[in-house]
Amino acid sequence: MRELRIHGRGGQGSVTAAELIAYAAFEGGVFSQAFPAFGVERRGAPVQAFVRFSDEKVRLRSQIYEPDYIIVQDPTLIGDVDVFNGMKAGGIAIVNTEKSDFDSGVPEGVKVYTIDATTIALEELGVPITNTTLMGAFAAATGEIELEPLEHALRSRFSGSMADKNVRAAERAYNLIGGAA
Amino acid sequence: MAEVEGGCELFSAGHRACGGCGPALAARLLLKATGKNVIIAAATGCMEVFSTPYPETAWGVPWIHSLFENPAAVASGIEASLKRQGRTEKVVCIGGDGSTLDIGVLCISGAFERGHDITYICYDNEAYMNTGIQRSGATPYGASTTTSPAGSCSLGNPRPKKDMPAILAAHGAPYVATASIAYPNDFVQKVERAINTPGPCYIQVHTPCCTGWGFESGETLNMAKLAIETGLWVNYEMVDGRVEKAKKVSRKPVEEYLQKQKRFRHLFKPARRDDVIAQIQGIADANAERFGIDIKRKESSE
Amino acid sequence: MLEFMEGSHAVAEIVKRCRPQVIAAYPITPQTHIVEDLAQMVANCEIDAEYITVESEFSALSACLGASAAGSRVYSATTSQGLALMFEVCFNAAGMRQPIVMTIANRSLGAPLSIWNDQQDSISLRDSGWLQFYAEDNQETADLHMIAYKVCEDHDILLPAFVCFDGFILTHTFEPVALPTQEEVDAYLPAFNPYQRLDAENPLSFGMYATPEYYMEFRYEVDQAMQRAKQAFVKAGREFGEQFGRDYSALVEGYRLEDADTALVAMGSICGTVKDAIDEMRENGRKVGLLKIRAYRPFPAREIADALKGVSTVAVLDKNISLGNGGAVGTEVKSALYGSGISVYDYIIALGGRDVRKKDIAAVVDLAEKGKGDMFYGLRTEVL
Amino acid sequence: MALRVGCVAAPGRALENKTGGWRVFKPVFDPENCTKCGMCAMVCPEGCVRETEEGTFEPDLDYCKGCGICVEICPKKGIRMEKEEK
Repeated sequence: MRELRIHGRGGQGSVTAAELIAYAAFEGGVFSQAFPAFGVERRGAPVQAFVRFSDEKVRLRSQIYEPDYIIVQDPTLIGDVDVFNGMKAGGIAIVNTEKSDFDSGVPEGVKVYTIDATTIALEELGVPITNTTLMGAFAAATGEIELEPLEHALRSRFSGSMADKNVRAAERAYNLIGGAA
Repeated sequence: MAEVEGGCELFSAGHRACGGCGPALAARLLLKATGKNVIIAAATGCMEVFSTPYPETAWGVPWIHSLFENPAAVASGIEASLKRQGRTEKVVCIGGDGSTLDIGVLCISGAFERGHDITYICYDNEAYMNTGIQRSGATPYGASTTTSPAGSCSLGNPRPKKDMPAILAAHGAPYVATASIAYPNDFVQKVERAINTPGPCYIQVHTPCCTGWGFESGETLNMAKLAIETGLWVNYEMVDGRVEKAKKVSRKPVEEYLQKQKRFRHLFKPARRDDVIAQIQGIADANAERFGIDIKRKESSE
Repeated sequence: MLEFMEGSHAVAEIVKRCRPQVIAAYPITPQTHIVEDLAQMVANCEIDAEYITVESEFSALSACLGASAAGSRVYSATTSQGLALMFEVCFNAAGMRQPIVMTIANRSLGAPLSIWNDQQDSISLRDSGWLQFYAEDNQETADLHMIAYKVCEDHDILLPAFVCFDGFILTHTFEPVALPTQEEVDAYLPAFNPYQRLDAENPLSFGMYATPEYYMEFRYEVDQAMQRAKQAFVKAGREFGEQFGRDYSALVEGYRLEDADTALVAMGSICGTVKDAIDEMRENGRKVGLLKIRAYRPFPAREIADALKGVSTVAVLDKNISLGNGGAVGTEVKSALYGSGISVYDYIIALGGRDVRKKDIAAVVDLAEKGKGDMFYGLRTEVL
Repeated sequence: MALRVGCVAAPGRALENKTGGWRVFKPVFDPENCTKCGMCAMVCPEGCVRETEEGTFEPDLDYCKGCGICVEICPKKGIRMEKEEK
């Protein structure tokens, strides 16, 4: 079983990211499970959301303490929250930041992918909502989900031009990170 | 008169109400107005207790009692169910003043705000009688009850009656009325109007209680009449929140009404409490003013 | 066919297919997605139902009582403080033998106020006469709703039921669920056929009061119906298995219990974490098993005793506390095992949303095997 | 008689509870003095004032509690209360 922990702030769509990543994984033939860190997601407050991927039915109900992957949606979180807590060697971190040489606090043996998802989101969606962009980055960086089921998941939540924009943002991130993977 | 086969009424004899019970008469009159095609949702209270000791129910129509507070919520469910089944029974709640004005307000307000097609009948005997005459929100100013007793430093109930008809009219109820068992046909007609008016309707019927108020059992209807003739009870109808057809009277002083009831005896013995009697007269005068019930001397002499 | 959805949505979908005629809903975290989904279904004419937006939980269940007595299948959902507000109506509905099915999105009871999960709310109503079923995951939650309606509406039973699933941990978790189609649900759960109803053509008085001459007999009748519900559940659970391939013909369910020395006993979603922990412990040679209680009322005492025969130590995980007397389930399991010689220990765990990890389960097993129990597990002593 | 499920009962058995024994005074109706207005029957809380063949009215003494409401309502004062010999 592999585990993803998403770090964001209330209102940034971290919970939706978890749901759609898990849905894409399910569409790709994997048993998956997504749940928020239950509590009061107030706008701006640090929140977490979790995804599990497994080849058999996921039974475990606890939160995620030793993630294989993390997504950090908001670089300002790094100061407040120990986003890398519990990560092991071989883990993959996707961090939304313009600083390509980002390395502060990264544990030994964890591979970091940085992406300026905020800029991509502004260009594609017109709003700095980075969750769908980072999904594309996650797909390319980890291979847990493919682009086609990700698109299917996005179209299950958004429709019309909104869907097209989000799919484009995810694809841009996928290709950007794919190049580096 | 809707009669059930075998001559027994829809509200049958053999119930356990005290002799001369106002609410028992209200129950009989209610079913005369509704006939058989009705479902009654009742609150805990005197009427429920004196009419349904298992297995001897006095109700000849479908009747359900759940709790003290929830007839209006139960009725909401019944109305929704009947609508879904395409059935035509009228849904009528019945509760005493304690259930209606105090503990059941939450459920009634919800049901009225949601606009269910139900009629709520409150039999107002002005205190919690089943439990032994404790004060309710409908107990009149100055009346002595076991929880608002007169005493050396108490004039009895320190608060005036809560104006429930106005509260429910403010919910947008299409038809709200007050009635009295002193005018049985008027009460029956108002019930007929209410059950045939779509939406939530409310009737508060004055049902004096000989045991609780302290008067002779035969005087129940006289007492109800006197309440109206003194202006302490006004019979009126409110259609879409506006008062119509308030019953006009040539008013008598409240003292005629008060002195006949033990619950007001402390206003006369050991010493007269003219100050409190005046306050009660003031309440009657305010009612008369608000509802315009006074027949002008000249008018009444023609 | 597996679909991927949130637990609350799975409940709304299965409730829709159970064809309730009247739904009374009052919102309370973490149940809200259920009643919101149902409202949308009603608004899109996906369900032929009246949706009453009551002003309180007290009225939610009162409205269900009225609609059920008038002859409709009904539904509501609540939790925690809302269920507490329904306390009086719960006892009333069971005594009046109304087959109401209500989802409980389990959540702790204040004070202190907590929106997070434990099972204090439904367990605190164990004396009310409501059947109580607890689901381990969202699949079982959905399935138990169909089974609950079938058992409740059985004319030999005629009792209301809670279908309990853990607030947030299941209500807000997305995972694969297989939902029967409308035709399949209709085949399993026929249209509502009330035993008796409010009807002008056949007037009856419901909810009369009982003098001392009758009261005890009525309570005995409710208890007899509760006892009969054990077999009714097993039968309905077997029929469900035959039609859908997921068997529920047991009030309790063992996991790797056959050769276990130590057994954990638990209800609800914690069982998933316990199973993973057991697999790890088994890999380290420790013979540990789990007995999951699916039906908490009627309490399956005999079934528990039979299932735990070969075990020497039992650790009961109680996500509740009967203040002044330890965990409710622990107390009842001890009474079920009275005279068996088995050492039974009770652990108050995961109250108010505190997370439970596999290592916590292993730690409880260690404690039990050392004879240390009847305690709170995982207290943050630094805050005491 | 087996209990009905859920404390439910069909109507009719209230009549088994004859409340006539409650009264101290009983009403005596004077048919000569009756205008057949029926008010006594209308306002009797027990609903036990019945119409006779002649169209006048009389109380069903199995149920009459002797409250006296009919006495007060009768427009012709055609009803009087009489001590009940027990």
